[in-house]
Amino acid sequence: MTTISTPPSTPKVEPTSAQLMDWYRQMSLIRQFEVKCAQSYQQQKVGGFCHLYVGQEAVAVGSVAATKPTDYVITAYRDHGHAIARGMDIMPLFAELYGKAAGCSRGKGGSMHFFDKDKNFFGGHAIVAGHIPLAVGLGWAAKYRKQDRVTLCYFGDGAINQGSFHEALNLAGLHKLPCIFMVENNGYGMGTHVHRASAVTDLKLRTGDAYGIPGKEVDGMDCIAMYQMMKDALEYCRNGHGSLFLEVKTYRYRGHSMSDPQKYRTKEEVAKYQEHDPIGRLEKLLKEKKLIDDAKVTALNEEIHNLVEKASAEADAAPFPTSEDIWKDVYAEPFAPYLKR
Amino acid sequence: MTTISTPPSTPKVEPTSAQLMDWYRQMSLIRQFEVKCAQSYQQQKVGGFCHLYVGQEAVAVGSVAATKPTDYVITAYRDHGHAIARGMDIMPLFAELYGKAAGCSRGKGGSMHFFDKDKNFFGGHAIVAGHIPLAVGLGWAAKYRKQDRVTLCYFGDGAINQGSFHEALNLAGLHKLPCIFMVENNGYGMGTHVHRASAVTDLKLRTGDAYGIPGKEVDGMDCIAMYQMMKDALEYCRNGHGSLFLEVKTYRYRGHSMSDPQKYRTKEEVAKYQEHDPIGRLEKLLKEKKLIDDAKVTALNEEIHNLVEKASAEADAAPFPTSEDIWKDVYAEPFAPYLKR
Amino acid sequence: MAVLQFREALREAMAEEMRRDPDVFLIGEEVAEYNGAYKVSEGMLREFGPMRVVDAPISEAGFSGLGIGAAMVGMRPIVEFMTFSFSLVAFDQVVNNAPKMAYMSGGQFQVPVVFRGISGPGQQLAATHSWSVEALYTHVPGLKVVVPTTPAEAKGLLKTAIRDNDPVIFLENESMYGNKGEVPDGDFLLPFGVADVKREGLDCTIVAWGQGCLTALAAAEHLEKEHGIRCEVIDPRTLRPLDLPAIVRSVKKTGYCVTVETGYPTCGIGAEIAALVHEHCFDDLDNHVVRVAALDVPMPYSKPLLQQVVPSVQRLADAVKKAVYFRG
Amino acid sequence: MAVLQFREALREAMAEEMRRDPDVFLIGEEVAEYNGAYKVSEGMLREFGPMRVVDAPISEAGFSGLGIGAAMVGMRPIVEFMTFSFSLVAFDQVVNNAPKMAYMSGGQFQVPVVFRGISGPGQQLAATHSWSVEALYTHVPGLKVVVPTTPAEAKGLLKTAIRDNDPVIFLENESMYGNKGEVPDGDFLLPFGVADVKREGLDCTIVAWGQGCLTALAAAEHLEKEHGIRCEVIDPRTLRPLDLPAIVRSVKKTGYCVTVETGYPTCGIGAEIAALVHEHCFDDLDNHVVRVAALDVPMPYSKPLLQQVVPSVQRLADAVKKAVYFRG
Ligand SMILES: Cc1ncc(C[n+]2csc(CCOP(=O)(O)OP(=O)(O)O)c2C)c(N)n1
Ligand SMILES: Cc1ncc(C[n+]2csc(CCOP(=O)(O)OP(=O)(O)O)c2C)c(N)n1
Ligand SMILES: [Mg+2]
Ligand SMILES: [Mg+2]
Repeated sequence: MTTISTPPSTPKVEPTSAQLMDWYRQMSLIRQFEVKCAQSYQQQKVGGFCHLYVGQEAVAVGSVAATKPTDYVITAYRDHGHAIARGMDIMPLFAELYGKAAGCSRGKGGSMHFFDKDKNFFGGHAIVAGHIPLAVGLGWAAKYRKQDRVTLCYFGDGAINQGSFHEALNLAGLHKLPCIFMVENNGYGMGTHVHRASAVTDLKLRTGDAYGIPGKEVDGMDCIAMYQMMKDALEYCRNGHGSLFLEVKTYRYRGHSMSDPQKYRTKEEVAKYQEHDPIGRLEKLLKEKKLIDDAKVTALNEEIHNLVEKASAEADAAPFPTSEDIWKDVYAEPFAPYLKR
Repeated sequence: MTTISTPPSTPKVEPTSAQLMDWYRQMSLIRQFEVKCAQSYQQQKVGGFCHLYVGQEAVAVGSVAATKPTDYVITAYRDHGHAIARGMDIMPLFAELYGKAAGCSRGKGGSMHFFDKDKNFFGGHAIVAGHIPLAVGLGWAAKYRKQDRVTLCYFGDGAINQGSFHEALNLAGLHKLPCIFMVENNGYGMGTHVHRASAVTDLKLRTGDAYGIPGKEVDGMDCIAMYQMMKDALEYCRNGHGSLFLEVKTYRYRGHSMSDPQKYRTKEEVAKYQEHDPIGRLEKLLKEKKLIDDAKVTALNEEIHNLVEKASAEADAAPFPTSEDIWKDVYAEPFAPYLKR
Repeated sequence: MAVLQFREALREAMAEEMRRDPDVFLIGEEVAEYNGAYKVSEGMLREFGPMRVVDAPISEAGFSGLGIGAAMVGMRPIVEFMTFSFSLVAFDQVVNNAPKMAYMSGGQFQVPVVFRGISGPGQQLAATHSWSVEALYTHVPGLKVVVPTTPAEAKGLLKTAIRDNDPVIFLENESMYGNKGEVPDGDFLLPFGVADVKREGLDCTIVAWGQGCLTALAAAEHLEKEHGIRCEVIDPRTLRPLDLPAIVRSVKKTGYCVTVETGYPTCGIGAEIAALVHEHCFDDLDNHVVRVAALDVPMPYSKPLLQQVVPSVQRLADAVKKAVYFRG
Repeated sequence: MAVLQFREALREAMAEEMRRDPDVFLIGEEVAEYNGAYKVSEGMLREFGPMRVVDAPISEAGFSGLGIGAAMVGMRPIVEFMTFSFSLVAFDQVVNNAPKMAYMSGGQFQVPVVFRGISGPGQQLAATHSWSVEALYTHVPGLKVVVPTTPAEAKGLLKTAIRDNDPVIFLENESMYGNKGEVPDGDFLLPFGVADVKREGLDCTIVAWGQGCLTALAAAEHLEKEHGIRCEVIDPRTLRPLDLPAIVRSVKKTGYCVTVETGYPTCGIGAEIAALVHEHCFDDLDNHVVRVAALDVPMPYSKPLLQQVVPSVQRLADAVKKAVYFRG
């Protein structure tokens, strides 16, 4: 079989204090963004399905931190955290959630469809695993054009059982494309535990013998571990070794979406994971390193709180798209004359 | 991960002389059937796509020989060999190829869609890998009804890269269904060698870590090896251990279909495999065992030749379906009154 | 006669059939332990156990095929799509293996499977999650397509679907799951291919089903009150087979016909009905058939946009007025 | 002007565009080393190499998605389906990811991909391999659907499709690959949304495209010779966008309209055109629009049955006669 050369175990890069502070800030921002999002959903300012990232912040923050702006990032519908980690402003995100013209997708996509071309953020996709073949296309384009770009594709543990995952990974393995496939294994696909959906629950094993794509496991509640693993992974891909599969062990604190009674798990289970809260863990480290103290934490959260409130208010006040916008962007010609009107 | 208990390596069952003679006869019948089929195709008595089984006879004969009549068998479009091995009369097969009402599918299916409910032969399916989920359904039904039935599902090496293969095997692994998934690895999917289609070419490895379904390899040019492997495999499934994946190394002598210039391989390559011809090998053994001699071989082939010619002629003389038959069996009510006519 | 929610009527139909016939089982995402994404199958796992109420991985092609295969040996699977938007990843199974097996096998293998779930735009789910799949599936010979409008129809038509020997596409609607109505107890079955006159009228025929039928009834009410236009609302209930005679009878009476659907306008059900009505009522029509459908765009997320894209009572009422007043 | 086979015209279009634009590449099953299952891409691997003429595994959803993803960053992939019957296992990619990306991203990401290959019943390929997919894809806003009839159109429309910034469904027909015709050299492009009057006539309009258009031309010939009925054959060439004005112009002239298609009759292109023509020519029509399509059954294998299921010159001619003579 195709022998698998795993990433070189180079001595781990140690993040700087500035990086750690930045990550702490980003994770806090994501969490507060999501809390506000939940509130706005209750107030029915947000429609459709809304999937929160609370608990998984370290995954997006730690992994995106290792990427270059020129790398490609694509994800599923639980996309708020990735968008923020990728550096998207939060006002357009709130505006999108509120269905406003100022939204990052002009109000056409909603929570599950955040896009930002300038940030090389390719969405936000709602059909489970349907975006994984797109990631292969992004990787293909980079290889074809001989560009130094790696494609980072996020999806959930439930997506692994879709046919498109299989076809995509075989293609990536066959052409040794510069793609990192990252499964955010938060234990559940909606209410179904991995054990009840996947014949093999040690997910990192599912791609090696099947596609010649090495699988690695990493602690998704630790943004430093995420960052270091990604550094190695990106190195591996940039050096033309092909694709990698990263199984990230993480957990979502909230329901699958806003409308989830969560009968499938106990409060105790949730509490157990919260003990390893990614923000709390980093906060502890930063305090040990004397980079922050309680006062600073309070101040920072205060500052973020204000940012979030301000952005949300701005978005709330922004105008909805007009009736004309209904007909816009169906085709490349902004207003296709031949649409049935 | 789910630990994989592989089939017990019980001492191999030795086939009786009667069995060996029977298999030799079956393989010869399949080959002559296919040769006649090719001839009729040239005479344009056969339409559509026509995929011959020449060279792979030992796979169907050896494997089906180990099954019970109550077991379920389902395959892809290269289905002539499996149908004959399953005991279907050849007249209705020729009739099907010629589009006659007496065909095993009443002339509605053609070469790629042989069916025989009484023989528990579930087709004959033309969409690559599209029938593999059906096999899971057959296995599900057997388990649900607590029946002692194993489902045997054949497909080609090219089918492995379809999403439905992946979804089906995960389901079978998850529910430990009594299914044997047999890939007839004849080296090519149409003109594409396995190396150019599959990221991992040692196919038997593709289901263990991925689906918890053990993979085994077997020589498909040796009907005895096929029979013995299947005996073990069926035992394994009947004992409720779940599904198995068998990679059968085989080779097709003819083109992919009747319209294949075969530029993708050399005459030498074909010749190399023909040295291990499954019929020739068994013939040699039978001669060593003094069960046959040249005279008997000639007589047997003569007899089969007459059978084939007679069946083909009968089918050729049989009537086509009538215009009314066009409207039959679209729905369960033989002639649905509400069809647009 | 009990008053039940639409979802309860569906559950009652499934439960009754499962008690009757051990070959009936339900499979789909979150149908068992989660009690159904929309609580349609609530409590069924408790009664029938995990072999008969089965949680599936997110593998629509896989478990649709599982249902079809099981149906080939006489089981009667009910395959739930969380929404029919997700049936599109299983499209080949639904439009090839299910409807063509009987034909391709010369009648040897029937496929008595029911595919059921939500169809139609929900609450701002955006473009990929808002499919109305009627047209896609009604296009295909070998399939039957059913769209209940009332809780009673939900029960009566689903029981018929489960006992039917052909593959049935059974379309429900999220916004209607909570609707209440009287539902006959016990063995209540409604035949396929028989339309229901949901409202009688002499001035204009409106052909509508499911969600669109509720819009039609509201519009008819408004039109009669405000404009004295008496609409006859015909609900085909099954789009394949289609009760064309009932539609033709009505149009011959009213001389006008308007169709309404939540799906895309091009090659939709409205197009088919319009073509048929013109074929059968050419000399009876005082105006061409008017089609009302979703606007010809992907479903937008933004609420004010979505509300304009999906046919509203107002838009339908205006269309009817335009249809009947067009001469002057 | 060279005389080329249909398949050669397609090849010329692809090769010219690939020479022009390095972002264009071809991917599909057997397109490279095998030179194409139907020899459309013969010799292209030699000229352009394995990165630009790419053999794909049997993973339609995978390589369709690959094409869409590559198109999101400005590449112009040509994705070949060996036949569009196999696009049904990639249906979600083709009807969701390709046509809705621009809309869902608020116009940030266009998807300039071309999906091309055979559509329509072949030589006795039976039910699953004989799809005419026009209706399925024309139904979906965001897609463009193109069906060339002549070798010149094959080249001119394919070049336009490759340069178009939207996803294009480009439908070819196996039985037409060998057809010969004059094809302009070099940069010859045909616009979308412009119908071609393939034959002029005063008595009856026939709307037909691709394989059906050849049937229509033969029927028109026969009808004029044998019955003096002068048919006008309108070939839309693109079904989305549709040149409705051209069709309306013709029907206003002839007063009669017949459509012909190889696909299923229910919710087909004929239904859409019939509905539109009635909407726009209600007072001009002397009879309802008549639809000719495949019979409402899965495609049978048996030749004599297949020949009756697919619209023949005779069946079309009879339909036209019935249409124009129906008053007496
Ligand atoms: C093809 C398809 N089937 C079903 C769904 C409905 N659905 C949305 S999210 C989800 C669970 C996915 O779980 P996972 O992949 O683990 O991601 P997570 O929600 O845990 O982030 C399901 C079943 C869908 N969107 N697409
Ligand atoms: C979904 C789908 N894609 C493509 C095809 C066309 N096709 C028919 S057979 C074949 C090759 C299959 O090869 P393999 O699975 O190895 O089986 P073999 O022909 O070698 O027996 C292809 C590409 C098809 N029938 N279905
Ligand atoms: Mg999950
Ligand atoms: Mg093969």
